[in-house]
Parts: sequence; structure tokens; C-alpha cells
Amino acid sequence: MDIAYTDEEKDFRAEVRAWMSDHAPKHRLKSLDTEDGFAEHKVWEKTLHAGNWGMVTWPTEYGGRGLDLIKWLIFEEEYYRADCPYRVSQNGIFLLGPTLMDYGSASQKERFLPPMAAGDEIWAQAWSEPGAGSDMAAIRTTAIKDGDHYVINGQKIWSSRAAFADWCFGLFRTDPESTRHRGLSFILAPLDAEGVTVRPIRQLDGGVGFAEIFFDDVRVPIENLIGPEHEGWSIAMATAGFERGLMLRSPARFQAAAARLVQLCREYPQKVSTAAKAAATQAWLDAEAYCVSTYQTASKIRAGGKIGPEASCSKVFWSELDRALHRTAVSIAGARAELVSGDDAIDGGRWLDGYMFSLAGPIYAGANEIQRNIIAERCLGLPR
Amino acid sequence: MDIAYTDEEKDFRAEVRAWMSDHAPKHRLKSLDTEDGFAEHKVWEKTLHAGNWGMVTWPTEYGGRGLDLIKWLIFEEEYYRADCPYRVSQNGIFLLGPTLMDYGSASQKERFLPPMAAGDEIWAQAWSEPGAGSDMAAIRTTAIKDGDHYVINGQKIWSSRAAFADWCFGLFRTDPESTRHRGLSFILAPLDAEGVTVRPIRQLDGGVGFAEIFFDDVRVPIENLIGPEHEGWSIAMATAGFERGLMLRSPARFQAAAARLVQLCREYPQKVSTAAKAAATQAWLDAEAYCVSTYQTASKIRAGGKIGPEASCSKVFWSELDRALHRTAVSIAGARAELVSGDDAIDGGRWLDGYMFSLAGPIYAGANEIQRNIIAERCLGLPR
Amino acid sequence: MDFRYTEDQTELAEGARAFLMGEATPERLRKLDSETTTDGLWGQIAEMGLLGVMTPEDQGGLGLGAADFALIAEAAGEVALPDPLIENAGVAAPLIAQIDEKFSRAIAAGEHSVAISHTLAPFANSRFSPDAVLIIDENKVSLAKPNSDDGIARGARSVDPFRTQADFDDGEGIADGNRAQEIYNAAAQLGAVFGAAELIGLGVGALNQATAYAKQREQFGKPIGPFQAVKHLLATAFIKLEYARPLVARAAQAIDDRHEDADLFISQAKLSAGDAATFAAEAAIQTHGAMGYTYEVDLHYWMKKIWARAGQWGDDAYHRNRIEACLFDGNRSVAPPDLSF
Amino acid sequence: MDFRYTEDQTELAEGARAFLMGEATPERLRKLDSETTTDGLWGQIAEMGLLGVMTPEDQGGLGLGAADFALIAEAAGEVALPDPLIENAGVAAPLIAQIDEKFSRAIAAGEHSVAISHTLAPFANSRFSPDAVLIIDENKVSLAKPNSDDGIARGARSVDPFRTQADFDDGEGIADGNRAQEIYNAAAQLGAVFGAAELIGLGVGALNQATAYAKQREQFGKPIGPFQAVKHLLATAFIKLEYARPLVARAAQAIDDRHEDADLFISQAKLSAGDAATFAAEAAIQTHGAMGYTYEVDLHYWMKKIWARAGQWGDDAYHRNRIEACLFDGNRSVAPPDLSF
Repeated sequence: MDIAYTDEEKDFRAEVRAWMSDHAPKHRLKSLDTEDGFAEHKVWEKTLHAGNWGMVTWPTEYGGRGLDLIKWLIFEEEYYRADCPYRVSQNGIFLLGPTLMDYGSASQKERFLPPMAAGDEIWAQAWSEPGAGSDMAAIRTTAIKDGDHYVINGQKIWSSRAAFADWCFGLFRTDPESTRHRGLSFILAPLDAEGVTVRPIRQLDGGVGFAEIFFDDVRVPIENLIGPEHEGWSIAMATAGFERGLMLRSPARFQAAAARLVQLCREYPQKVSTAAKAAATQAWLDAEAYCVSTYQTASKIRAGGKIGPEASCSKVFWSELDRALHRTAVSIAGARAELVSGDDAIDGGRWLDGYMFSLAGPIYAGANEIQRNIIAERCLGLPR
Repeated sequence: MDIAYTDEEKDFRAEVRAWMSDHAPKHRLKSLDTEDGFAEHKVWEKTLHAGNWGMVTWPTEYGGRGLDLIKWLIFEEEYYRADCPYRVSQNGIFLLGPTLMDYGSASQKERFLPPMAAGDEIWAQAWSEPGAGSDMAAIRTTAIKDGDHYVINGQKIWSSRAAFADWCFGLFRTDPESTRHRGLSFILAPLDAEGVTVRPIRQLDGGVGFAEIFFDDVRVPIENLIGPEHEGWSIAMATAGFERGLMLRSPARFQAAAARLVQLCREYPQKVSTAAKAAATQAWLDAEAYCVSTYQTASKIRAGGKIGPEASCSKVFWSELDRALHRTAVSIAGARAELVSGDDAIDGGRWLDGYMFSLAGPIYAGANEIQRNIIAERCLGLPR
Repeated sequence: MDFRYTEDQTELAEGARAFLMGEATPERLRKLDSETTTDGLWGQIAEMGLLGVMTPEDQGGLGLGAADFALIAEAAGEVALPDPLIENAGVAAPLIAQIDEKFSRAIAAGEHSVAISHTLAPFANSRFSPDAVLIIDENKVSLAKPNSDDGIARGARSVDPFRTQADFDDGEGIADGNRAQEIYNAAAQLGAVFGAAELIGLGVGALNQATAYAKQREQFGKPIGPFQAVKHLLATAFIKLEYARPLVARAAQAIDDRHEDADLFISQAKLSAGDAATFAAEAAIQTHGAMGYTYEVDLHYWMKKIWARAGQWGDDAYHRNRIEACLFDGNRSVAPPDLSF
Repeated sequence: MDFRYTEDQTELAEGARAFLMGEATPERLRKLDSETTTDGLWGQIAEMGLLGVMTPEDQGGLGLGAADFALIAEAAGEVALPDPLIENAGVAAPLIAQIDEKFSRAIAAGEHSVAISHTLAPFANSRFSPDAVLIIDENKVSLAKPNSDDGIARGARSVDPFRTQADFDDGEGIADGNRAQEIYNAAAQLGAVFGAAELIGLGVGALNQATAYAKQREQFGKPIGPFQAVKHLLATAFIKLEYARPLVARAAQAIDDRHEDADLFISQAKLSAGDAATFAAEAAIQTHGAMGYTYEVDLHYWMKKIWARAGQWGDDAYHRNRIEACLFDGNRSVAPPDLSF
């Protein structure tokens, strides 16, 4: 066991730190859930890509640097240390990208990965439907083969980024006679195709981070099928495993937030009750625990190891620590917490903003109730 | 609304305080779950009775003082303020007594209440069976009428006080053809009757606070039936309502514990972490909240009001505050927490003792999981 | 000791609640939110006499106390009332009554409304066009005209869409010295206790919406309501609200009684109500799932008000420090009943 | 950076765990508890080489580090091992190795066992007849003979039935000054990190018993295992243990590496392990219902050990203050990776 960074890892960190220090936006970008903010975030992706930082773990031919997972964690630490923006391309680079690496054909990889890493094509998720949320196997949107096309009909909901994205990926029922998780396929669809209607859903903060997508006889070529037909469920589940979890919410993000919370406590000691101080300490401890656990997991995966159902722990852990962390910060902000802009707002109002976003954490990417069921059933062997 | 004590209430408090100050045991009695301790607690009950304090809310003819519920709360405050022992007669005075007041015949009241108030007859509960715990309607022990007797066969478990008690009360299936909560009757049975075998169950702390009771053709006279035959369920449920909850665990008990925890923090400030201090504050706040809520409820009941299913809240609230309170104290005791006796033990080891007992709180008298179901279904109207 | 509301108190509260439930509906919230205008509700509130509940009878009010108004504040919370009822009738009215009879009558009649900027709640809300801002700090109480470019100069936006920070000048002094200190303290007490009551109501409102949603939303072929994860979460929110509410009643009565521990009681009430409401909001959004994160259900109005209100009139540190000073600094007995009533 | 155990480490740990699971059974616990004698297990432990894991190779040991032994300490916790394996092989052995070679060999061989009384863990356990008590304070390290009337003179009873407080005299000094300070610090580090590892194991053991019980116990005509209230409670305990475990691995490795932040890492590990184990015990007894409150199931052995051990080798205040001093006093950067590795 070796818990010290190698010289090479230290050099890499120094390189990232120097670049981010030079290039990180000087001001917070507008929310990526607004049209202007989305555009600003795309510009930032292009800046990143110009530095060859789009997705450092990907092979060089797809716009990456071919680095290992430990270096990915280092990259993320420096990225969030420099307070860089959230990644507008995250659906692509963190979710679809790894799926294509494992299940995509050579031509699919060539076609889709480079513009994904470059931030030229932004991807939306298209999993949930009005009657299929936590119960995703209840998907009803069909994609029926007709010659060399699939014809898609139905409706997706809670499609993140869909308001402004170029493409979407998700599960569709290719066997109309099938039920539950059989007969589903993993398909990519352009959002500018004829018959696609995107209806943005207004979030509580006013942004449009997600949308409904209506498909009305939308024809997509069969080349857009990932993996075998009718086998989409297992592909979707595989990408729901560890690597996705690790990538989607790397520890650095929560550690950076915990460090900011500690800083808030240092800055306003008279606003910090005993309870808030204890909660801030706990938030920092939990962010550290998530980091340390992730380094262990990343080391195992780098060495060819596999991760089991305990990956469900990760989702529950980071989402609940994030909520508690921001709740604590809001309580410290006190009467000023409500201000989301203006000179009197603490840190530009980002704490309440972060608290609102953190409340979605225990809901999206598989609600925590479902994750705890999975842990109980698959890690502890309790009956369904 | 009047939240000030009347002069009469103040005088009553002074009277209780003076008497308790003169008579409260100078040392903690041995655990009432041991034979010696049980005997010591019975002696204390006789002392109490000699002062006419056995059960102040009962009519004078049954050994009480005919006082109202507010005075009962005042009595309890002074009782715990003087750090008096737990009541070995609690099954009788807090549970069976109120049931007899409502459902017993005149002769039953005359026969059973006075020795109950005097601590001459100690009562055990006999509800649960090996297959009927949280699911009490699964009771199988039968009491079949044979002339002027019931013949009882079966087994009860978790009968508190049964190891050393004189009598037990509980539900028995009088209609052998019945199922679930129909066909059950509320019956009193002497534990020295022929055919009764009591097997004490050893608790984790070594005491024998509860026992199994085996009934083998035990004959009890039909005079021991409380209320109508086959209607025991509703009687049992009625006594599970508010008054029982209030009596069984009056706020004073938790407020006294919270005050001792505050005192512990004052005495060992260097042993109190930020987290422990915040938790101690919360425990005190919760004990206060339970007190204030109970005064409101007691005022309503005194004026003839009734209490609904929100009584289930009380059980959950006090049991979880008690557990958190003692957990906090144990964490402050640190390395010395494990000592349950000896000069190095803090407060004679009562904190860990109390913690162990507090862990039973969310389990007995209807597990908190069941109470939360009840709250969700009856207070919020969520479907079963 | 008789810790029950009188029939009069209950009747007043039930009347106010029925009125608010009927008029201050979610539909109205959505309308006000999209149109940024006002409507006739303030006039109706005045007609109902709600603005003069705490105004002395000889100034045209009902002459009632904090215990009475706390019930109305809870009802205002339950409907997430955006209008400044609590500020005017609960805080300003009893203070102004002692300073300026004419002004007091105008407030009770709804002819003159104020926004408040107090050290513990500095954000003066101009969204409902106050005629004046009542500025209260420990040394001075003043009245100022809000500038017409409401909120722009300060540039502050609240998470609550019905709050816009007023811009105002220094105003004209109406009290200083001991008088200002008294008003400051009285405002702090009233603001905190009615803030606590409002938070209870807001929590109840959020919980009710979550309960209704859980009964109707289906997953895995059945409503989510019977799942223990949902049931137990919502039951826990219910318990927290149930135990915070009597603390508010005690604190409000203690203000009316000039109880020596009123401040301690108020801090307990405010902390517990804030925690319960915050928990209820988290439970409610979790129960709604993704839908709770949208503008398409009304829950967000309640949640935002909870987040905006929880830190006003004394935040977590303010109230908790006050309690901990009593518990841990010094040697005051904390054994019951020494701190309870 | 390669935060994985080597094959050697895994093999050693799995061997030790298999041995302990096979020999240190619940049946044995019940027997030891009722007979207050000992059996041959200590000899078997010595034969397995477990007592010399951290003893230098030239003194008859394996010469391994804290990261290796932490895995054995976790296994000892999982079976609630009452014997003083951790005290002897984990704490005493590496300290004595630097002072007295002959004594060190005797400990590794199981010929000589010690109990430890350290300022942070003063209770020296005489239940397994130690040959000596190693007394460690900041200024002096001594060895004392335990008196024969074990525990009587001190009159102390632990909640853990396998702990009896030894009575001992002042003993004979074996180190003082800087040397004593070094030993004191080293003991504090080793005791805390292995205490943390043991707590993880104890929590896992308690959780496993609860899981087994939930699969078998029926209520309302079906096993309680599928109830979400049970599932989610046990899942939460599992999560807490899963996230505490890597903290222990990091802390142990940091001791071996003489990492400058070793103490900070140790405090994080000890706190998290203690909290996770305490939570697991509460979840386990709740799942067992009344049965968990008895001596009839074995769970109580695990819970009592958790309660007895959580406050040893630095209690909540000790470790939390150390962390909070780092976070809130001074200006050290806490942004990653400044405090993580």
C-alpha cells in the first residue's frame, strides 16, 4: 500500500494547477441552466479543450490524454481548487463516453467521442418517463425498426441539459411486445430531428436544467443503436456502476465545498453556533472520507479490479453529505442567506443556490430510497 | 391561556418537594430487575404510600388524592428532581389502573386498586407472544370458559416485572375460532396459580426485567375478566392512548436526565466536544419541548378533551430523545464510560446503564416503526 | 396553569385561517408571481380586522396579545402568504401604538402599511408597496420613505419571489435612547415569535403538499404513499412540527405575561420551528422526487419562504448562543420546573 | 499512490480472519463468560504468529507495520475477540521491541502477556491473567506486577464481561524523559488506530447479526427483512462502516510512513469508526426488537465491546478537538489535497 503521490503525479498536479490558475474564469459563470449561461459554459469547454483538458482519462485519439484514474482525481482536485465551472458536457463525458468506450463500435467512437470531448456536441439524458422514474423498467417509449431506421414514439422527462443540448441518449422499447427490462435498447437521437419537440421544465430556481422530450415518428438510423438490440438494460446498468459514479461526482467537488464552508466559519466566527461548527466539522470529515474511499476504489479499478453493488453507497453518501454541508452554510449565513444576489449576499448567494441544488442530489441518478434498497438486497442479502 | 402556576399549584409543589427531600432514598437503589433491588423498590413504594403519594390522581377511596393531571406533572417533576427511584409498581399504577377506572366493575376496582396504589401487589404485563410482537393481533394463547372459570393455555413473552410480580394482565383468545383482533379478552391472572411457570429472561445488563409466562391449564375465575368478553382488543387499545403514554413516561423524567447531562457538561467542560455540546443542548431542548407539549395536552384532557392518534408522536419523541441524550453523556464520559461501578465510574456508571435502557425505548410499548406507520396513516392519511 | 386556547382565541384563529385558505390560494401565488402586481387581498385582510388584532381597542383594534396573533401568523405560514400581514399587524402595530396614535389607527385600518428593517431582519420588503420603512436599531428608531426604484439600488434579490429589497434613506427619527432600546427589544421578541409561528405553518403547508402527492404518485404499479421510506420520513416531519408548536404558544404567552424567561422561551420556539420547517421542506421535496425541483408544483413557494425566513429575527447562532449561555455559563438550576414555565 | 493492499497483506489478513472465525466463536464467548476461566486459544494465536506481526524479524516476529496489523484488529473486532491480542501484538510489541529484546521475544512467542494502562486508556484488563501491566504516561513508562486480587481493590466492573480492572502498584520504570514521551505518543497512535479498526470489525459483526435476524424473524406473517424501515436502517449502518474503513487504512499507513499528518488521520479514523460502530449497534438492537435486549442472543457481546472501546485511546472530545483545531484555529489551507494524503 502506498499513499504517497509519485513524483510524476506531483508534476502532473503542478501542471494542472498552473494551467487552471492562468485560465480559470475570473468570475462565476451564469447558471448553465440558462441560455446565456449554457453558452458561457460551452466557451469554457472550448478553452479547456484547447488546453487538452477535455477528458484526461480518454485515449489521445478521442481528445484525451490517456491518463489513469488517480490522475483523474488529481485533475479534479485542481479543477475545483481553482473554482472552475461545472461541466456542461458532463452527460457526454462522464456517462455516455464511458458507455461508448465499452459498448460502442469503432465508428461510433470515432463519430461521437471527439466532439464530446471538445464540447462541440452537448448531450442530454433521456431515461425517465412520466410513469417510469424510480421504476425505470416501466419505460414505454418505443423505437420500432423500419428498414435501416428506428421510428421513435413517446415521451421522455427530466432530461437534463435537453433544453439546449444537441443530442440525447437513453433507453427505448425496441420490442413492443416486451415488458419490464427486457426488449429495451440503448439509442442515440439528435434533438434537431424532425418530430422531436423539447419542452423545457422550469426549475424552482428559475433555470431550465431539464426538459421533456416528445418523439413523434422520429426516424433515427440504426447506426445509432449502441450494443445489441433489446439488450439496452444491461448496458444502462453497467454504466450506472462505479466509474460513472466516480466521474459524475468526484470527491474534489465536495472537498472544495467543505473547504469553503470552513473558510466561511473562519470568516464569520460569531455567526457559527456550536451546532453549526459541529456540522461543519462533520461535513469536512465526510468529504474527506469520500475522498479516501474513492482513492482506494480508483486504485483497485486501475489495477483491473471490479466494483460491486457497494457503489450504491457512494451515491447516498455524497448526496447526503452535500445536503448537510449546504444546510449548515445556509444556517450560518442567517438573515443574509435568502439573498441570491447583491452586495449583502454572502459569496454572491452561492450557498443557498448550492443548497437548492443539493436537495436534488438524493433524488436524481436513482433516488436514495432505491439505492438503500439495493444496498440492503445486494450487499446485505436482505430479501426483496 | 394561562401558563402560570396557581398559588394552590405552587403550594402543592412545595409540599411534594418538602416530603421528597425528607424521604427520598439517600443512595440509588439496586436495579429493580434483581431480586434484592425489587424488594428495595417495594419498600420504597410502601414509604411513598405512607405519605399518601402512591398515585395522586386516583380517587381517595383507592389510595389516591383525587388530583388533576397538572398536579400529576408537578408531582412527577418534584419526584424526579429528588432523583427518586423508578416505580416498581408502574405496570399497575400507570397501565392497569387507568384501565380498571374506565372498564372495571366496582368490585374489581375495590379489589385491585388499593393494593396496587400501596405497592402490595405488583403487576406484570402479558401482551406479547413469541409470534406476536409488533403484530399483537397474532395472539394465540387461549382462555376458554369452563363454568365459572377461564382455562388458560399458551405462552406470553417479554412480560415486564414478571420475574418477581404477583399478578399479570393481558389479552387472551377467549374465542378459539376467532382470528386477529377479534375474540380476544382482557384478563387478570395470578402468577402463583397452579399451572403457571415463569421463566425469567436475562437482560443484556444481567437483570431480569422480563420473563416468559407459560400457562398450562391455568384456571382463573371469570370475575377476572375486564370489560365484555371478546372485546379485549379495544380495551387494550384505549389504554394504549394518551393517558397511559403521559403516565408511563412523564416529561419530568427526561428533563431530570437532561439537567444531569447539563451538569455533567458543566463539571467536565474539557471532555465536551463541540458536537457533544450541541447534542446536549438539543437533548435539553427536546426534553423541554416534550414538557411544554405535555402541559398543553394535560390541560386539554383535564377540561374533558380527548386525544387522537397524534399520541403516537409522544412515544417516538421521548424514546429517541432519551437515546440521543444518553448517547451524548456516554461520549462525554469517554474512557470511563465503560465502568459501571467503582470509584472511577462517573455518577456510579448510571450513564451507560441509562444508555442501555434507552435503547429499549424505541422498541417496547409499540416499536417506533409501528408508531410511525400509525402517524402516517392516521394523522397524515397515507394509505396502509 | 391552563395551557389551552380560549374559545375566543380559537374562533379568531379559525376564522382567519378559513379566510386565508379561501383567498390566499396557490392560484393567487402563481398569478402574483407572474404579474408582479398586487390585488385586492390587502383590503380584505384589513376588512377582516386582521391588521388591528394587536392594536389597542381605543385605537380601532382588537387589543389582543401575542398568543392570539401567533395563531394567525401560523395560518399565514400555512398558505405561504406573501403579503406583509405579520410585519404590519404583528410587529409594527403594537410598537407604533405606543408612539403615534394616528399612525397606529392607519395601520390597523390598512390605510398605511410599513416594511421593517431591524438589525436582526434588515431586509425591508418593498414588493407590496409599503408607505414607509420602519428602521429599528438598538439606538434609534426611524421612519423612512422607500425610494421609488425599489430594490434596484440595492440590487438584492431574495430567493423568495415575493420579496424585493427596498432602497430607503436614513429616515426621520421617532425614538432614541432607552425608548429605542425598548422598541428594539419588543420588535425582536415579536418578530421572532411570529417568525416561529409562520415557520410552523410553512412546514405544515409543505408537509400537506407532500402527503397529497404521495397519495397520488405511482411507481412500481402502486402509489408511493404506503412505502415505509415515505411514511416514516413524513411522520418524522409531522412529529417535529407537533413538538415545536407548543413552544411557540408558550413563548407568545410569555411575551404577553412579560415573563422573565420570555427571551429563553422565544429562542427555543424559533430554533425548533426553524429546524422543523427546514426538515419538512427537505422531506417534502424528497417525496416529490424530481417534480419537487420544478416550478410546476407549488411546493417551491413554501420551501423558499422557509429558507428566507429561518434566518430572520435571530439566526441559528443568535438563538442557540442565548440558550447555551443559560445552560453552560453560570450555575443557574436547569432542573424542572426552573426553566420550563 | 496505490491505495491497495498487497497480496501478502491480504493473505495474512484472510488467514487471521479465517482462524478467528473458526476458533473465536460465539459459543466460546458464552463459555468464557459463564466459566470465568481461560482456554487454549491464546496459545493458538501465538502459534499462528499473530502476536509477532509487528515484532522485528530479528526478534522472532514478522516485522510488519500498522497497515498490516490493522486488518487483523478489524478481524478481532468482527468476532468480538475478548483476548488481549491488540494490546499485546499491536501496541506493546512494537514499543517493547525498542526497549527490551528478550521481553519482546517473549511477547511475540506468547510466553509473556501484558495489560496496558495508558493515560488515554487507563483501564488495564486483568481478565486474561497478564504477566505485567505496562503503565504509560507522558513522563514515565513502567512495568508493574498485577496484584492477585484482580479488580477487587479497584472495585471496577466494565460493561464488557471480559474486562476486569487490574489492581497494580507503581511498577518499575523502564523509560522516562523524551523516551517516555516518544513511547507515549507511539502508543497513543497505535492504540487509536487499532481501536478504530476493532470498532469497524465490531460494527460489521453487529450488523451481520442484525441482517441474519431480519432474514429469519417474522411479523405480520412475513420476514421483517423486506420492510423498508429495516432495510434502510441496516443499509445506513453498512454505508457508515464502508466509509470509515478506508480512513483506518490511511491512518495506519500514515503511522508506518511517519506522515506529518498522521495524528490528524488517526483522529478522523477513530471518530468515524466510533460513530459507525455506535450507529451499527443501535441499528442492530432495533432490528432485533426485544430479543436484542437479552442475553439470549449474542449481540450484546458486540454492543458492549463497542460501548467499552469507543471512548478508549482518545475520546470524542480528544479527537474532535484535534480536528477542529486544524480546521478553525489558524489559517492552514484545508482545500484538497492539502489535508488528504
